[in-house]
Amino acid sequence: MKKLINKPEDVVKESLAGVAAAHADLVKVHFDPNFIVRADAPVQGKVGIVSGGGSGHEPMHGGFVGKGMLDAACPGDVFTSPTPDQMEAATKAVNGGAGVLHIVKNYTGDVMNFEMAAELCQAEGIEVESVVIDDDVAVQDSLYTAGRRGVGTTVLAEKICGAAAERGDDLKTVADICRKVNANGRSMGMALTSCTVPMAGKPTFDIGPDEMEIGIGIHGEPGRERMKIKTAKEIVEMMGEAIVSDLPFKSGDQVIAMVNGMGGTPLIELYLVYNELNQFLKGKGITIARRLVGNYITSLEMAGCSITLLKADDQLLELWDAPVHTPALRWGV
Amino acid sequence: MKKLINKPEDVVKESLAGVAAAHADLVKVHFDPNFIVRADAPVQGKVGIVSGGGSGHEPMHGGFVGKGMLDAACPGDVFTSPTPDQMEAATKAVNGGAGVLHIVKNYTGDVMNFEMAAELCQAEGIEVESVVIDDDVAVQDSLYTAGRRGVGTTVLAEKICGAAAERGDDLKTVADICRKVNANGRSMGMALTSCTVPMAGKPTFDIGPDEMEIGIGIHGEPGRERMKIKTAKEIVEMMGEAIVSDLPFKSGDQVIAMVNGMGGTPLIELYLVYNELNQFLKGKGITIARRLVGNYITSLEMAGCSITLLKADDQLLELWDAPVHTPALRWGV
Amino acid sequence: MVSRDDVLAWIDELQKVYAANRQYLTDLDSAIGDADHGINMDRGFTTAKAELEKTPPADINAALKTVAMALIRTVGGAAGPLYGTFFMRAAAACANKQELDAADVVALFEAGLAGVIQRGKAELNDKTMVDALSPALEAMKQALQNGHGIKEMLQSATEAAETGMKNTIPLKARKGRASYLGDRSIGHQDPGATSSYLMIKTAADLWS
Amino acid sequence: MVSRDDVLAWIDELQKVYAANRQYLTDLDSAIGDADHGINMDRGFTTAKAELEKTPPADINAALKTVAMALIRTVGGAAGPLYGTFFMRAAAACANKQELDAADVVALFEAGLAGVIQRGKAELNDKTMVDALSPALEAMKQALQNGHGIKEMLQSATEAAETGMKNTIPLKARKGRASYLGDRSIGHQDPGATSSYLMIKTAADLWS
Ligand SMILES: Nc1ncnc2c1ncn2[C@@H]1O[C@H](COP(=O)(O)OP(=O)(O)O)[C@@H](O)[C@H]1O
Ligand SMILES: Nc1ncnc2c1ncn2[C@@H]1O[C@H](COP(=O)(O)OP(=O)(O)O)[C@@H](O)[C@H]1O
Ligand SMILES: [Mg+2]
Ligand SMILES: [Mg+2]
Ligand SMILES: [Mg+2]
Ligand SMILES: [Mg+2]
Repeated sequence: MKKLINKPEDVVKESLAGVAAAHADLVKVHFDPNFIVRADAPVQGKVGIVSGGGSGHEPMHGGFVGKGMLDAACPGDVFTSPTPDQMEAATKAVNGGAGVLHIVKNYTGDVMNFEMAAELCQAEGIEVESVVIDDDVAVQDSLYTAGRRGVGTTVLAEKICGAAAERGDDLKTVADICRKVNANGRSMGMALTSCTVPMAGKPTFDIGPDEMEIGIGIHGEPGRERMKIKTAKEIVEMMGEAIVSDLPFKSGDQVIAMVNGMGGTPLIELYLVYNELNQFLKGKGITIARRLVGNYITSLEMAGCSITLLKADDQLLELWDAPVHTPALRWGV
Repeated sequence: MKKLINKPEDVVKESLAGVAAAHADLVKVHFDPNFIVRADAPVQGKVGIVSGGGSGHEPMHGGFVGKGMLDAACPGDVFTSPTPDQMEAATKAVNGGAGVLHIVKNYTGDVMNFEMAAELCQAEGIEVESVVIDDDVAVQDSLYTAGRRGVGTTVLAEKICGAAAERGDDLKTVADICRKVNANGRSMGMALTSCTVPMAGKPTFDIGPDEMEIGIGIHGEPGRERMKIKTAKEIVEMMGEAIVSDLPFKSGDQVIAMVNGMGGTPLIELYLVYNELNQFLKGKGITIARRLVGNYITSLEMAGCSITLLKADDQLLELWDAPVHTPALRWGV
Repeated sequence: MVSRDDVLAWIDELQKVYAANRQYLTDLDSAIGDADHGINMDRGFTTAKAELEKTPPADINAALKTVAMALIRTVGGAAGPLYGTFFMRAAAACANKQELDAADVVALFEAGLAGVIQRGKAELNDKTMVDALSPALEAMKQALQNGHGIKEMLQSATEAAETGMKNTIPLKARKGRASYLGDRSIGHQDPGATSSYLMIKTAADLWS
Repeated sequence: MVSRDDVLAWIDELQKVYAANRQYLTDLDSAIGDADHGINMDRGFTTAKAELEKTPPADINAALKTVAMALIRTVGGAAGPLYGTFFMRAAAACANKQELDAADVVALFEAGLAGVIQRGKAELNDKTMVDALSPALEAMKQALQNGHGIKEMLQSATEAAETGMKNTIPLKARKGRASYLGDRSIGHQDPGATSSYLMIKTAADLWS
């Protein structure tokens, strides 16, 4: 394992210390329990937004804490759900009296830990709503299973809900907007290489020098299919078809598109993928109204990318365009 | 070779097409010869700033084109200097009558090609000044050699000179500020893995599973020393000492610091490195006044990082804080 | 009868059992999950034990509550809330009891399992810890009805849990991380069912 | 005498020579540079030849200028500006000449080399193309003084270039990419010196 770290067990703590030192103007980092809050939290009268999940997906979520996006993020160990005490403390820290929204990615651990935290907070009189994001079309959805994983749409939901909260929407409205984003967002990912969890010390999965994994999760969970590597064009068509046909997105739709790097893929390739996606969607009569190209929800140093499309109406676009000022996303400020 | 590409020979062109599609509000991309200009170029009466170099270092330079930074960037093939016709066309496209500054990284090829372009432009009556950035302390400096390589300080110089030009400084002043940045900036890099140039198809160098290369260049050129991998703390101390002792930076100095990823290293590690750097500099009495943590000047998918320190006075900090609006760097707008 | 000290001995022993089975449970989880179940259980019970030593609990209820909070705070993932809820509900079932008779022990497990099911919404044969806990509870109830003592009761529960654990092997997972694997989850023993089996077996070894 | 057609034949042949030596020059560059010199030269002369075919040049000056512009536009790196400048200056030295005699050929190479030195600021023994070009020019001048014809003159130039090229092997690079290697550049033949030797040898094979 080759990493720029000291001891594997200290990675999360020391990285958080780096975030604290680098972004003292934007965020405060609390240790034991670990969470990151806006420097000006709690904002009185504003709905608070808390998210969180395992570490190793940076900049998500800590990089999205700040004005116009998250009020707090709870980082767990690498690829491990945070615990209810973190979420409870974070929720209390950001509660400005208007209630708190928990944005949760659909993994059994995340869902149950957030659920316990919500119960603890509600027991103390804080109004909490939870929205679970489950946008990964690579996973078969079913009432009888854990359902789809929460991936790229989470980033878009955090931005959009953050804007809604910032302009003063109430808890129910912000939660409804979050559900709307989840209902209209779809993602799929692929990997060229594995990642290595620091504590594990070896790659999560083996993959041949000419293979790729399509439909992979953000923790290196196996995907839909292992196959021989293809061209960027073919990969985009494969993932694009799966995404577009699922909602389905239709000719005439406007979308917010994200071409997201898994951590180890350089920007020159992500822009090349964006070019293919743009062509592909044009061919379907779908217009990219806004976009993100870069590393936003990663799997440590995994090489690969994911594509997220969110069908967007004027309401969502207006919220998307609203000012945001976080370590990883900034505009209008 | 595993990459998200179509044909190796089309990587630069197709990636540029992606940039054009993604950032039409900020930049225009010209093909044959290839260059990227601000959407509103030429800005009348403003000094134009042109940079460029081989591709594979994204977001540098194309990601830094926009208000408050570069007027144009000329991307060569991967790790290959662009040619004078690109620079000439870019220089003409951004000349608003106040002359054009060429910011050149010190590689023989880049220097000579920019020199020829400057001669061509001057022959047509455009005032051109050139500043060569040579900040890599890993390379022994000498009058009798090609001198030090230009690396991380280039990013800071482009930001700061862009701000100077934007506020209306004249060509000589902007060029002098660029020289001042170069004189006060020092960098050093290290790699855990090699990168693979698409046209070459195989890694640029071999490196053992427990080795790292200290003092590496941004094209995978060998560095000062190949050694067994160390902790982040030891690596930062090694690179930090080399940088600090070179200028030298002294107790009481304020710096702009950049912890830069080489492309394949995840953000969680870069923040951990930033934490170590912050501790290290504190121990020397040096204060980090501003910072960047992320991928800014990369070597394709190489894993590793570089550290850049720029001794900053009020003038440089004011220019640093000025608004910038480019695909990769944005604040104040 | 099960005293406060018996409960403490159980937690003490569970810490040793999960430390000893850390690698085994993690290997099971690496086949169909994310290779951390043993690490998680070890961490959780090491903390639980340390907390109990730091602040000795007044009674069984306090002991189980301390365990619950330790698991909730330090285990994370799926197992943290599930076992945390198990012990939280178990604690509530023992409120104001200085000692537990056989019926109280059944009540403890019944409340715990109800919590797990409410939290995780798993049904029998979803390939989870419920597949070990649920048959164990049935066996306890049967034994209680048959007038067996705590020892025998827990022994038949252990046998039922072991059978339930082994029965997870051919199942296709429908809950938790393993469910993403679909058919590829078939042929592997569920790590959570295994840790649940160990929990019951350890009680059977100690209590009488 | 060297005619316009002789010059065109030279470029034509150079294209073949660099195509044939593409891998060889690239391998030399991979030892102490970035493994592209053969690719660069091949690309440059393929373009030069194509441009000359597309727009046949009026005279020697025009032919060399076309080559210069093709190299400048398509070679990039260090070799592009250096060889580009070589041909640009060579073209200027041939202005208004329909044919070149021995002295004109010397003047062509002298102007070209001066351009390379002005552009690259390399001195003898810096381990660059100058180490092949400079002794070749000296040999030409000597041969001219001795009253030799173009053929013999270029033959001694070729020998001198070859010796100069081989002499780069023990040198430590002080210019270009190879200089970053310091002592590790010792023991390898310079790729640019090699392409320069090929350039002169090809002229010697064709011109008389
Ligand atoms: N919804 C659920 N209900 C009951 N048990 C579950 C559920 N989801 C997962 N489990 C149990 O949790 C175990 C995995 O625990 P662990 O590895 O610690 O958590 P994670 O999967 O978050 O890494 C599984 O083997 C299974 O027995
Ligand atoms: N300053 C210089 N003066 C003369 N020749 C040089 C100089 N720098 C480099 N060269 C020549 O250029 C050759 C390398 O050319 P090439 O590989 O095409 O360019 P690059 O090094 O930019 O990849 C070297 O072998 C050397 O002969
Ligand atoms: Mg886990
Ligand atoms: Mg697990
Ligand atoms: Mg080269
Ligand atoms: Mg080159």
